[in-house]
Amino acid sequence: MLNNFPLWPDQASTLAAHVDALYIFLLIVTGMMALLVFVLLIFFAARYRHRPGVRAEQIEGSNALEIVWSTIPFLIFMVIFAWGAVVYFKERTPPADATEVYVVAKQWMWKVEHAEGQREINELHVPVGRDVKLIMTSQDVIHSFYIPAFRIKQDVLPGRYTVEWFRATKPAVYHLFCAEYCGTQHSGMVGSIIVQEPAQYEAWMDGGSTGPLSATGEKIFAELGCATCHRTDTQGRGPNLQGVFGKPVQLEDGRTVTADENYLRECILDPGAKRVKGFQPIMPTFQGLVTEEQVNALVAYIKSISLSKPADGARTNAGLAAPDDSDQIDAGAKTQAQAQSNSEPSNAQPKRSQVQ
Amino acid sequence: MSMAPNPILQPTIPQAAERENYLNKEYGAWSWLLTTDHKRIALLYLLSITFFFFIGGFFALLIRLELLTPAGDLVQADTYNKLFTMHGMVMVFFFLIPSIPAVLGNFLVPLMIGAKDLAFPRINLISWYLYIIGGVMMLHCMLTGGVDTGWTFYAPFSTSFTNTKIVEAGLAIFVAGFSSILTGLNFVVTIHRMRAPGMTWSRLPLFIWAHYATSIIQLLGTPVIAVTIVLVAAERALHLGIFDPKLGGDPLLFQHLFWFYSHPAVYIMILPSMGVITEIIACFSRKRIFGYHFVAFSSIAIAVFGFLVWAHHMFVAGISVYSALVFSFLSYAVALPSAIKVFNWTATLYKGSIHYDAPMLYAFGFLGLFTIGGLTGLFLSALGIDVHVTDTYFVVAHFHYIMVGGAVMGYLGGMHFWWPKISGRLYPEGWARLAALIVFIGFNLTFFPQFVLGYMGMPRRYYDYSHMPEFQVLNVLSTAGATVLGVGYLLPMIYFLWSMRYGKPASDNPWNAAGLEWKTSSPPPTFNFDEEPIVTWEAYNYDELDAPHQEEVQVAK
Amino acid sequence: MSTHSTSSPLKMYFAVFFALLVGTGLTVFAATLDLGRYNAAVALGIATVKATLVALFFMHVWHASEKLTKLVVIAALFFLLLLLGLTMSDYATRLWS
Amino acid sequence: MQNNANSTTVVHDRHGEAHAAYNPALLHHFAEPQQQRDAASLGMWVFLATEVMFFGGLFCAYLVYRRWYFPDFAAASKSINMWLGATNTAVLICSSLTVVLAVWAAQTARRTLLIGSLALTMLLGLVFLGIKADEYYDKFEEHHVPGASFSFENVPVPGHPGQLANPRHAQIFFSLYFVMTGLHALHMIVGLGIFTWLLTMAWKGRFTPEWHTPVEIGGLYWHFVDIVWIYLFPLLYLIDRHP
Ligand code: HEA
Ligand code: HEA
Ligand code: HEC
Ligand code: CUA
Ligand SMILES: [Cu+2]
Repeated sequence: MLNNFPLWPDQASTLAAHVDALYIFLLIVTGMMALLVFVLLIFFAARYRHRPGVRAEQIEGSNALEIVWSTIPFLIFMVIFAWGAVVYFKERTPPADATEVYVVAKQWMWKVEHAEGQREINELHVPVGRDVKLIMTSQDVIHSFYIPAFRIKQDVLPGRYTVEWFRATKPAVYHLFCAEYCGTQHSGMVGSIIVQEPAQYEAWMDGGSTGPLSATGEKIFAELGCATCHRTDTQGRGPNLQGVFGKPVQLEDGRTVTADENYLRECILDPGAKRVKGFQPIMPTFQGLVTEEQVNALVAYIKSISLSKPADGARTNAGLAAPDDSDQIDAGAKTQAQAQSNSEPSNAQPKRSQVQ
Repeated sequence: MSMAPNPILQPTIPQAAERENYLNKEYGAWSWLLTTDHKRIALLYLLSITFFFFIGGFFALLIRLELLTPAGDLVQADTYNKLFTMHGMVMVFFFLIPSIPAVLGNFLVPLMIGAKDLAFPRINLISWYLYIIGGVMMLHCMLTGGVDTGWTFYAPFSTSFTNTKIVEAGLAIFVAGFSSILTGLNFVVTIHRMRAPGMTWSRLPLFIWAHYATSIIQLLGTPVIAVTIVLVAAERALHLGIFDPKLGGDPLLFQHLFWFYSHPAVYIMILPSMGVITEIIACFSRKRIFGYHFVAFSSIAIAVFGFLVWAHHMFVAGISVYSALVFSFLSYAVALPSAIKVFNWTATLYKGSIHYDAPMLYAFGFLGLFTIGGLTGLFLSALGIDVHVTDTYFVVAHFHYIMVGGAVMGYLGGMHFWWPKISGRLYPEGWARLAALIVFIGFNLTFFPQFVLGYMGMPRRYYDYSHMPEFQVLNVLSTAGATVLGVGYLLPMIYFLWSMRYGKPASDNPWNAAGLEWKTSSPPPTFNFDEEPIVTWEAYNYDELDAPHQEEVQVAK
Repeated sequence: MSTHSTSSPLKMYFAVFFALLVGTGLTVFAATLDLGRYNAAVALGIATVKATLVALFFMHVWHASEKLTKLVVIAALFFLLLLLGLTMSDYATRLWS
Repeated sequence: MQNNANSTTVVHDRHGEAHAAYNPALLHHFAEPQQQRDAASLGMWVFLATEVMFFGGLFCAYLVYRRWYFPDFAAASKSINMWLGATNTAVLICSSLTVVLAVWAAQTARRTLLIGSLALTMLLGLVFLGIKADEYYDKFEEHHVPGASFSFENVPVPGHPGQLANPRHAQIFFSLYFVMTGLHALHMIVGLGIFTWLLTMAWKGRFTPEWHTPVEIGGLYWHFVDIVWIYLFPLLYLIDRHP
């Protein structure tokens, strides 16, 4: 409804409507408060302007008034806070079955890699009506992946993954900005989000792929000799990686962590930081030996062999959007639960014999 | 350099017949450069911060000119990046943080509490020198290339990537930071130890309460940024890896440490201004301030709660969802005392006898613009909205509304209010009202469009928006406004200078205002009062002042 | 300040001095024991006792003539804990670590 | 909030006799000596509060990385000489004792004791710095100084025989070690400067039971630096020492 209003940004994702609703609420509430203050100011200023012979009437103050004008704003604040938090949870909770796209930021460009293997630079093609989850990292400094029309933004950090998600609602081309200052060409680090109808999108998908990302990962896995230790039986010197992803892993120091993308990444780049219980610390670090893209491919591969249909896992994932739609995630509690389980594929088979 | 004080001030010194005061007691450059008189040090600060304000403003004008057209045509990308960085650093660390405390605070704190000077006059002078050393380093840094990181100098860009003068700028801020710490220390000790007999805590002007709260922040926040700068410098020099993920560090730790100082620092900038506004509103509505104790304690509350909310600058930076919740919640806690202040100021006008002199016009400006700025702060601390508007012009508009519309307005209001006391001359009232109006209009024209730009998605720190020409109209408005604003700021400078020679001599209490500072001569003598004042009345006793028999109330003249 | 304490506090000074030395020995000793995760707690606990002794008796906070000194000390510690606590609240709750 | 607004009068009641003593150092803007003393002491306390926050930033960084890289921190910590640290702790504690003795001597007009304690304090301070310098030298020899020549290869993690510490993380430990102990040492050096001045003043017999504020606030500073070390010692030297 707001799209024809010239001073309003496009509203092109499921989240945008939620953000706009809160924004309008805030405009109204703060507008009314501001109006109240301004009207009183102007009224008093006019009504009690200095007149010769009329003296000001001294008033000490009023505890009752103080209580009123602290409590009422406080209550309003709490409404704003709670609403803001609910919207934030939506923004921060990617649906479990979202299509995954890997993003690598570097000064000053965006490198995008789809699970199916398509690569793009400063562009991102997505189908309308499907949940898309971006798994992002940076090669150098902090950047921020910002799509105003979707009302989403997330800083992209070197050394770890951050995640954001959206579901586009309208086919069109939208702005992509880098929103965190990152050096000389910060303002040139812009691009386009191309939202297409599913059919068009599939057509685009079919061209120019180098094979699924996980397949690339598999190749790298073999080339770097990971497979010498990580075998698909229990004979390897390292843990069997099948079914690792999304499962709790017991560490040498007694902690248990969930194997999410950041964990896999850390295992590859800094195997010393979290040691799997029951294994010798022999895994060499691959820091400096692999590029960010290769890490992404490896992660995608390890994830793919953790899903029930390993061969074509990525494809399956990228299938048509699941019927249960994200709009239903509403209550904070439910969203939290979702947050914990989001990285757990619903149909993975827990088959890890090594974890004692 | 333009900050050599003497030549400019000499014109104010009237004929030999006039009473001895702090301005005409001694002449010569050394009597200024080695002075320990808090009033003279305040003037040294006045000249130096004005100098930096115009430097910062000059950068702002260049920024606005570049943004007039979508293409990056006026300056190079690197130059633009340096412009907004130096603009931010100069305005924050060399203008706004020292502005009211080091000028008006320095001048007025001892006067208002009935002391002869600050507790540590020599430390006061040292802090001016530290400021100058920091300022000279900053200037040197600017002239030899500048810094291009943004005033927030986020790691790892600042520590491992840029080749600009981070260490030098950092040291400049480090040194200026110690100046700020020492000023705060002086105020706290002075307010505790040097009050005149009878000047109880609940008789203190609210200006003093505001400065006390400000000092707390200066004392407890500034050291953290100092040590952060040390770490950044060390990391740059030795490649330590404390903030660089390539070496195992965490860039978010930098942000935590930076904002632990820099959020409270925004209250260093606004609290003194609130103090000024309180005095002005009381005087020009001829009333005791409504809810004195609430206004006083809300200053302290802002200072304390201000330390609890820093990570609201990091909602999309990668902090945990749970701590984002906590910090969002706490941000609303710190907004509450500001709300209390706004309501109490408004209520003070009720049944007042309101005068529209220039200081009051600035106070009205402050009220309106601070309220808008503060209310948009509520947007930013709402998690769901911040994700969209963070790092856009919405934020730029928010903080200019508070810092320029609020803090600078308050500072100008205060300068007008106390100018007769400081200089012994009256400024031209008509011009002053005109300037206030121009500033107000220019300001809104500059920054209101930026809210809209921000919500439409224009990111900040962009020098080239040729990919999104739809943003141009609003940018043109903003640039036009900045020009008007610049004129508005030049005017007071001109007529203040003019008034030093040609202004009408001021009486001791031209506004018939309450407060000890008005009970000594204008300008005050070196030790402030001819005899130690003994306070027997409450603050803001306008009732007695306006009573027909007001001579009896005047003491210690 | 201390001008008004007339009786010799020397005994107290030496007692605190020995307590501090003993504390140092104790920390070193405790470090050689395997207390698991409690090693850090014990070390910090002893350090805090030592620091408190120094502040209370050597720096005369205990006998300070005014509450103000105590207020300053408490305020400093409070804000230090804020810095550490709120920062750690982020690190401790990041899902990925 | 405490109400000592009328500090002058309050002070008169409490210390009426203070007026009697002639005080060469009373500055013009104070009403009388007690006010000046109280101002100086409050000033020092407030300054120490800022120092707490100054070191606080470092402790914060330390805490974060110790949690993340505990094994590496433990290994790195084990590589520094615990006994030098322990000795230095004892040295500082002794110097704290000499400082309180100095203050007491000033209060009770014992000039020789005052001079002796001040000198001893400085001596202990120098011993501390000497040991520190020796430690730094060792680190330099072992290539444990962060930077280009840093090396921490093949150092096992305590308690986990097969596991080697990650040099990058150990380097963070050493960075913090050097920054924290370095800033601490800098404070010691400033302290020595202050004490040199106190010593000359004491030598000239300037301190009296009525006026010895510099000794008191100099002492406060010294004790504070001591307290910082009391924390640095276990945090840096004793992370995981058990066999
Ligand atoms: C003087 C400076 C100053 C002041 C006082 C404030 C005050 C506030 N600020 Fe602002 N802020 C800045 C300067 C300041 N800020 C700067 C410089 C930045 C950007 C830094 C950078 O990134 O470069 C920033 C950024 C900033 C952000 C981060 C934005 C981002 O980058 O994503 C946030 C988020 O929460 C925020 C919030 C607030 C809040 C809640 C207040 C509150 O204190 C405001 C309280 C006041 C009111 C609320 C108004 C009066 C109240 C009423 C009239 C009551 C009635 C209202 C109702 C009942 C609704 N500010
Ligand atoms: C106290 C703080 C303060 C003040 C007073 C101002 C004042 C102004 N600021 Fe600034 N601003 C900041 C603090 C401040 N700013 C900060 C912290 C940032 C963030 C930086 C960053 O991102 O790192 C920022 C960023 C910032 C930007 C965003 C840049 C970007 O993100 O790309 C813009 C853009 O419009 C801007 C504009 C202005 C304008 C028009 C003024 C006007 O109010 C200025 C008016 C003054 C004048 C116009 C001076 C008048 C003088 C003359 C006319 C004479 C000049 C000539 C000679 C030198 C001879 N500021
Ligand atoms: C020399 C043997 C060796 C090689 C080569 C090796 N690893 Fe490992 N890896 C291990 C061992 C042993 C562990 C378990 C102990 C640990 O966590 O360090 C492990 C753990 C892991 C884990 C965590 C598994 C879990 O169960 O949580 C991942 C993921 C992993 N490796 C990925 C890789 C990848 C990808 C490569 C190749 C780029 C690789 N490894 C190469 C030995 C090896
Ligand atoms: Cu990348 Cu800004
Ligand atoms: Cu803030």
